[in-house]
Amino acid sequence: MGQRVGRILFSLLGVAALAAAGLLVPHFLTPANLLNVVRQSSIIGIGAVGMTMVIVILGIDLSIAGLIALCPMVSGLLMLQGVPIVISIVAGIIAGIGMGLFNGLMVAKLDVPPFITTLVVGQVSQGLALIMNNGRSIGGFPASYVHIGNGSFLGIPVSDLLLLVMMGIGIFITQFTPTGNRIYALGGNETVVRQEGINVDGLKLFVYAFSGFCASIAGILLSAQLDTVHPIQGDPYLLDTIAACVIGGVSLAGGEGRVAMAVGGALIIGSVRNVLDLLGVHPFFQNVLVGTIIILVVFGSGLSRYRRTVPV
Amino acid sequence: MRGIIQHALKNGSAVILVLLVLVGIVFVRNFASVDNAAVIVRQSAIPAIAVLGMTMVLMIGGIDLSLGFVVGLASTATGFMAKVWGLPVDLTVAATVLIGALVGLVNGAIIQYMKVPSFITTLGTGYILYGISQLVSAGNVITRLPPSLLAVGRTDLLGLPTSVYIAVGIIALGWFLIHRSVFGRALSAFGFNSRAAFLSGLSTARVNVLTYVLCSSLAALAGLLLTIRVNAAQPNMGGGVFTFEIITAAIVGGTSLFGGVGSVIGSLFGVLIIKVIENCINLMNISYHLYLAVQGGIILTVIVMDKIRSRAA
Amino acid sequence: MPIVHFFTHTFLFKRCAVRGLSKVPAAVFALALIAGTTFTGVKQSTAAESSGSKGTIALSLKTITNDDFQKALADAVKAKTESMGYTFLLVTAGEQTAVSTQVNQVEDLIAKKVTGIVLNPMDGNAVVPVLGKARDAGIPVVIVDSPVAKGHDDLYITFVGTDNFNAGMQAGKQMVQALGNKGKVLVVRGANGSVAGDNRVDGFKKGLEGSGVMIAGEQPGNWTNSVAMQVTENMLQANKDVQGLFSASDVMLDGILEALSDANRKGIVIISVDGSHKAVDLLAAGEIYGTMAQFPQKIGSLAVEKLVSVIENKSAANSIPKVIDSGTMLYSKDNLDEAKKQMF
Amino acid sequence: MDEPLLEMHEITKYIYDSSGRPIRNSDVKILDSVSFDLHKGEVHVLVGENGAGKSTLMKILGGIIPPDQGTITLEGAAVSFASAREARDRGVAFIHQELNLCANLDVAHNIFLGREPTRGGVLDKKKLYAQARALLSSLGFEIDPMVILGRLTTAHQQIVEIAKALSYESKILIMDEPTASLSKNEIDRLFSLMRTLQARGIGIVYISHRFEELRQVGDRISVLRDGRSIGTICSQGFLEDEVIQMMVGRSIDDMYPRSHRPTDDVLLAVENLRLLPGTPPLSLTVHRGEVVGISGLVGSGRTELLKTIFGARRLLSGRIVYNGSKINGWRPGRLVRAGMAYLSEDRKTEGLIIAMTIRENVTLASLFRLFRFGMISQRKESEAARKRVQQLRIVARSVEQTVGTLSGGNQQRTVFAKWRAAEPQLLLLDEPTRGIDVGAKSQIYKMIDEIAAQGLGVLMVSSELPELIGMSDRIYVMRGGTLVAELTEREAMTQAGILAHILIGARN
Repeated sequence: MGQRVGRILFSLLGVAALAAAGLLVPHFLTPANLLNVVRQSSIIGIGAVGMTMVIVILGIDLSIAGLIALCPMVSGLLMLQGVPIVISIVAGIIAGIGMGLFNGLMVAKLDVPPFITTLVVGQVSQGLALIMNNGRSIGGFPASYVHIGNGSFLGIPVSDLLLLVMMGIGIFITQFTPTGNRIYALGGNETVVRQEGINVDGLKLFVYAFSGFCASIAGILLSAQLDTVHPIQGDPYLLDTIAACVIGGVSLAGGEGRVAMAVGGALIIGSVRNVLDLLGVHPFFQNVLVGTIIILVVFGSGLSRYRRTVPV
Repeated sequence: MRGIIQHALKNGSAVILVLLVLVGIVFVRNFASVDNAAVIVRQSAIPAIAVLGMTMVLMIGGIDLSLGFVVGLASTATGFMAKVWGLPVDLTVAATVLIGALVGLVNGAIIQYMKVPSFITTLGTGYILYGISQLVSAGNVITRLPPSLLAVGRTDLLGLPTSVYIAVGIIALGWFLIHRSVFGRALSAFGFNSRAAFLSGLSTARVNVLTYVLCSSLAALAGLLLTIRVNAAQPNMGGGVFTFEIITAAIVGGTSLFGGVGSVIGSLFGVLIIKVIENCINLMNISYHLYLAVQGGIILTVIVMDKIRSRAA
Repeated sequence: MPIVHFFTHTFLFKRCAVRGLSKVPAAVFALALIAGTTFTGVKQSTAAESSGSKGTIALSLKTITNDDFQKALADAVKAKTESMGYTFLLVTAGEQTAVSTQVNQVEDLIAKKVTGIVLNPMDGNAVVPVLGKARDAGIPVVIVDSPVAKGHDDLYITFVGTDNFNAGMQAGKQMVQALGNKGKVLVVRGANGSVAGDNRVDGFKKGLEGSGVMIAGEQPGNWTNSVAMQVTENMLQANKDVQGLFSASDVMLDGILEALSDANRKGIVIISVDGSHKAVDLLAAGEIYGTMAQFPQKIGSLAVEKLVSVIENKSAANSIPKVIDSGTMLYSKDNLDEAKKQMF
Repeated sequence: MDEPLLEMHEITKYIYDSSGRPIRNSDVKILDSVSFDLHKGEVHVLVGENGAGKSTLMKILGGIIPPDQGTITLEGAAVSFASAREARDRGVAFIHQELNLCANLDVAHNIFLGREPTRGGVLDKKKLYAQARALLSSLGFEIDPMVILGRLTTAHQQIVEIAKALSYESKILIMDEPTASLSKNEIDRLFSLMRTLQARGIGIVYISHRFEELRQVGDRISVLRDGRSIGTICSQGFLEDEVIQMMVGRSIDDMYPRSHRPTDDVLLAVENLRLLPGTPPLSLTVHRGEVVGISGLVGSGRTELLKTIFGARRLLSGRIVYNGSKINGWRPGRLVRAGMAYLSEDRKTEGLIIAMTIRENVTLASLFRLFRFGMISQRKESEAARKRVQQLRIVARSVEQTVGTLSGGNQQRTVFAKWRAAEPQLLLLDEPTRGIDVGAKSQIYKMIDEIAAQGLGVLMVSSELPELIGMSDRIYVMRGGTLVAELTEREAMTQAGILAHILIGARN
């Protein structure tokens, strides 16, 4: 149960850090800004939900950069054709799930390493996003669509709610369903899972498809926030999403890590960048700092990983 | 030499490369010309140097996402030393490679002693290096580099620039290092089972750190030659795109992401495959928007083909 | 005890990784964050100390990396801002592609309650919502360099910049002239998805319309010399007989020229866009035929002028036209002295 | 006894050619019409050298591979299992030698992996943990079902695996060397558990190499050799030699050769070494030409002690003198060059690189000696490897065969070959004969004796008291992370005497 304690302390210290930042940085702890932070982190956060599961089964999904551009491009174009919003959104999501499934197939059936599969699939999706509108961005979507990104419900931005929902789904799947248990088992010891007669390929397909689903939601949300689909809007999100998972303690060695923590990681990255912007720190210097934090955080969590049953 | 040829034949990427070239010769106008061949070779030389380092890192079961940013840093550094400070050529070259070695030392040290997985370490140092080279250069591009420096990589021998010969030399050295040396054996030993290797008396620290030092040094050298090639030093040279291109090349060449297995010749073919694809796309003037999709599609088919082939075998 | 086992199992990360997470990361994060904020905080306080400042004017750009134009623009805005007694603040999204990063940064600027914003949108559509937020927050905005999507005039004071399409078209016309209305040309585009780049190339094509000059090859150079060089090399292989080449920006000229000299192609008519000192040097050296000039100094100072006038008197907005074209002109060997004066 | 629970009749398995087709005409068969039966509540022990066909027979029973000929009758009904899963559903559970659980999941989630109790698709955790706890306590173990498996001791992990198997209402339990990694008292608990299972009428097939166990558990012993059943005897008062006869077809008289004579000059001296901050310091010496044994329970710090000496584990306090020089803080790399060798108890993950060839493994620890200038000459390397392969009589197609494809005995021989090639002066052996057959064991005993006779020192950890007593000149007893006794006199070295120290920790 040391883990649970660890998690609580993690969150507490996270809060403490934010408080510290609040004291040091004017305008940081204003409600408006904090909502901003969450909204800006929501894309990374949603991506991290899916990414967590992928990393837990010892995979990685580099295709989300492409998907964050491709899926909303599909939805957006349909929407501008006058297709009903819901249908266009669904189409975008299907595109994401489809690409995810393809990743899964390559990994499960042809056992191509996820790293390379998803890298290339991402590149292809990126390319498709460019082709669809000749590399131009599209915008001027129906108000109700833009509302998803910028409107708020009961005073809480819709984006934040969406993030919560996706996080909820992720937590439910990983922690409250048999599938979740099997996902972690898969990350822990694949042979055992196979012996149990569990459909391993099915699991992998599901996980990658779900990651594609998350990417599509993230992309659509982003485009709703910007009232735009830019064909290369996904680029900045890939590394930040992985970093979010890592900062949230998702182990690249598989079988370890929680969705909620990964979302926490996303919020951390979001607030760091926000703080640095508020301080007017040069973006190049931001890179330096973010890089340092990533390494230090993992170093820190690594330290705690060497506990082991003591010889009697 | 016989060894090299055997390796080549064992390697699936050789087959694929030949197929691609045949396709090019048959279907792509202007592909089959000595000129164009020379162009492809020129374009492949520099990535070929970088992929050597990546191959070694992948062999010990690591990965180096900072490689492309080392290229950028090296480019900036070269420009500064050669143009702004006007250092002599030999000093510039030495210093640039040294900077690379330094970066590798940091990567290796963090991975070895702080136990941060290579993926994260190099992800982080990548961010950092990019930041640094931007700050140093203040985003400036340095062009019109001194001829004495340019001579290092561009002096023409039998129709090919010296950079190509440098690459060939380094590849040959690399081949012996990886396939015929104790160090190379240690690389795959650690890649397969680092504990057993360590308990057999191989020095984890030395191999680990040295590997990253070599990788970054080669990346720096690549950055130097790339700078010389375009005669412009700029921080955003290389970058993430370059990194992933190199990783793709290595994997297409049959190097395993799970460590232990690696082939210099294979990686070399990997680079050639990618460059041939890019070359064909340009020659056929495929719509610039299709570029990414087509390139990705072909690489995907290459990987699948290779998988199926190895399944059959 | 843990430390012992730290050493027991230093060999293999994997083996050790299958363990719970602890508070350490958050602690480290807290430290790093506080460290970061405190010592950058110093920077800030000093900025504020430049007393007598009437407020802060922020400039948001995509990047100043390898982009003399953006740098010149930034310098101009800075100079003008400070000369008018305001504090200057530069935020750059850093990456060529970080569309949303820029939007986030502008949001942060609003949260920070800056006095006014000069914005160079990376995407004409993407900035629309955030412009709305700025208006709601009562922060006046002037758009520079690349325009906002049509139909949102009410969101900003004015747009000051080069008409990229026009610049491209002029380039096209010049090309036709230079080639005597016949021949093949290559086009090295910007990065895929870059509005300004696309407009220039579209304009260039427009300029060629109805002439005997046709485009033989067209590939993206990603605003980077190394990429530009490679695509040029390859296109030259496919087209042995090109007489002209259009580059979407000066920033790719070095790579292009290297490719040409490697293929030892002489006498190819090269026209570019920007009018940077680099291009002018090349012009003087006779390496290129010409470049369509932009005037960042003019754009920068005009922008700040208009912005400040509105900051100090809201009603001024009405008297300002929605589009201020800073114009363009061809720098060629015929007007080198002119160019040397104007170039950035 | 009543009618048998299980009957395997005339089971035959052919050897297969490269293309996977069975070679029927060959007179060599993996299993040659072997019959085997098991009664309710019986423990039927299966012994035989590696490659005798034990595991193949059990794999067939466990549904992992199909037989080519023969029938399996379960409670009178003929059955044929398509998969391990089917076999288990029909009540045949296989407890493999290496653990088949997920170290990152907690106990309950491991036990019910694949058939987690749910309510409306949602994981019913209360039920999950309740069932797990009930199951474990029914076996007489109070293991917290919420604890992450990786944090349990090997023994407890094994219990969990048995519990998991039983949760399938198994009628038959196949145990492949379950005691390999267990310590004495853990073994006793396991045996008592087995008796409870017997009482429930569960039949157990028990594979083991340890004779002293066969008397405690086991009603009948069946011996396999070269794929044929040699015979079945009652385990009540069987004669070890008789069984060994049946297994190897020859009697191994003088299992433990003692040609070596200890000298007086000290090769290794450990002084006031602390393994953990809490534990009392320990001291020991090893002389040239001497075999020193270390006895103790798993987890008593035996392995940690060897690893500390070998520099693979940090030294808290104390000093280690080897060959006259202080070696505190030396890493394995340096020690190997100085002639120290460490043979790990865990050959698959620490001893060998199973993905590499015999050649590469054999030369791994001596590359620095073979190739002074860092360049490998393949000819020279192959020669060196072949020499050792012959010397240790490793059975393999060629030195280019991947180690992973070798039998356990040959893998262990390969590890020895690696260290022989390194020409060591001091060998640290951790469970040198774990999980290998009698033939291989006796050969390894000969080798250890030879090594000592050549004037090298050997420090040997073993859970098998007979071999420890048989081989050692002196025996240290370890308990709670320190040495609690040193036995120098042959007559003091009795199983009873040593056990007394291990369990009670009485000091001389």
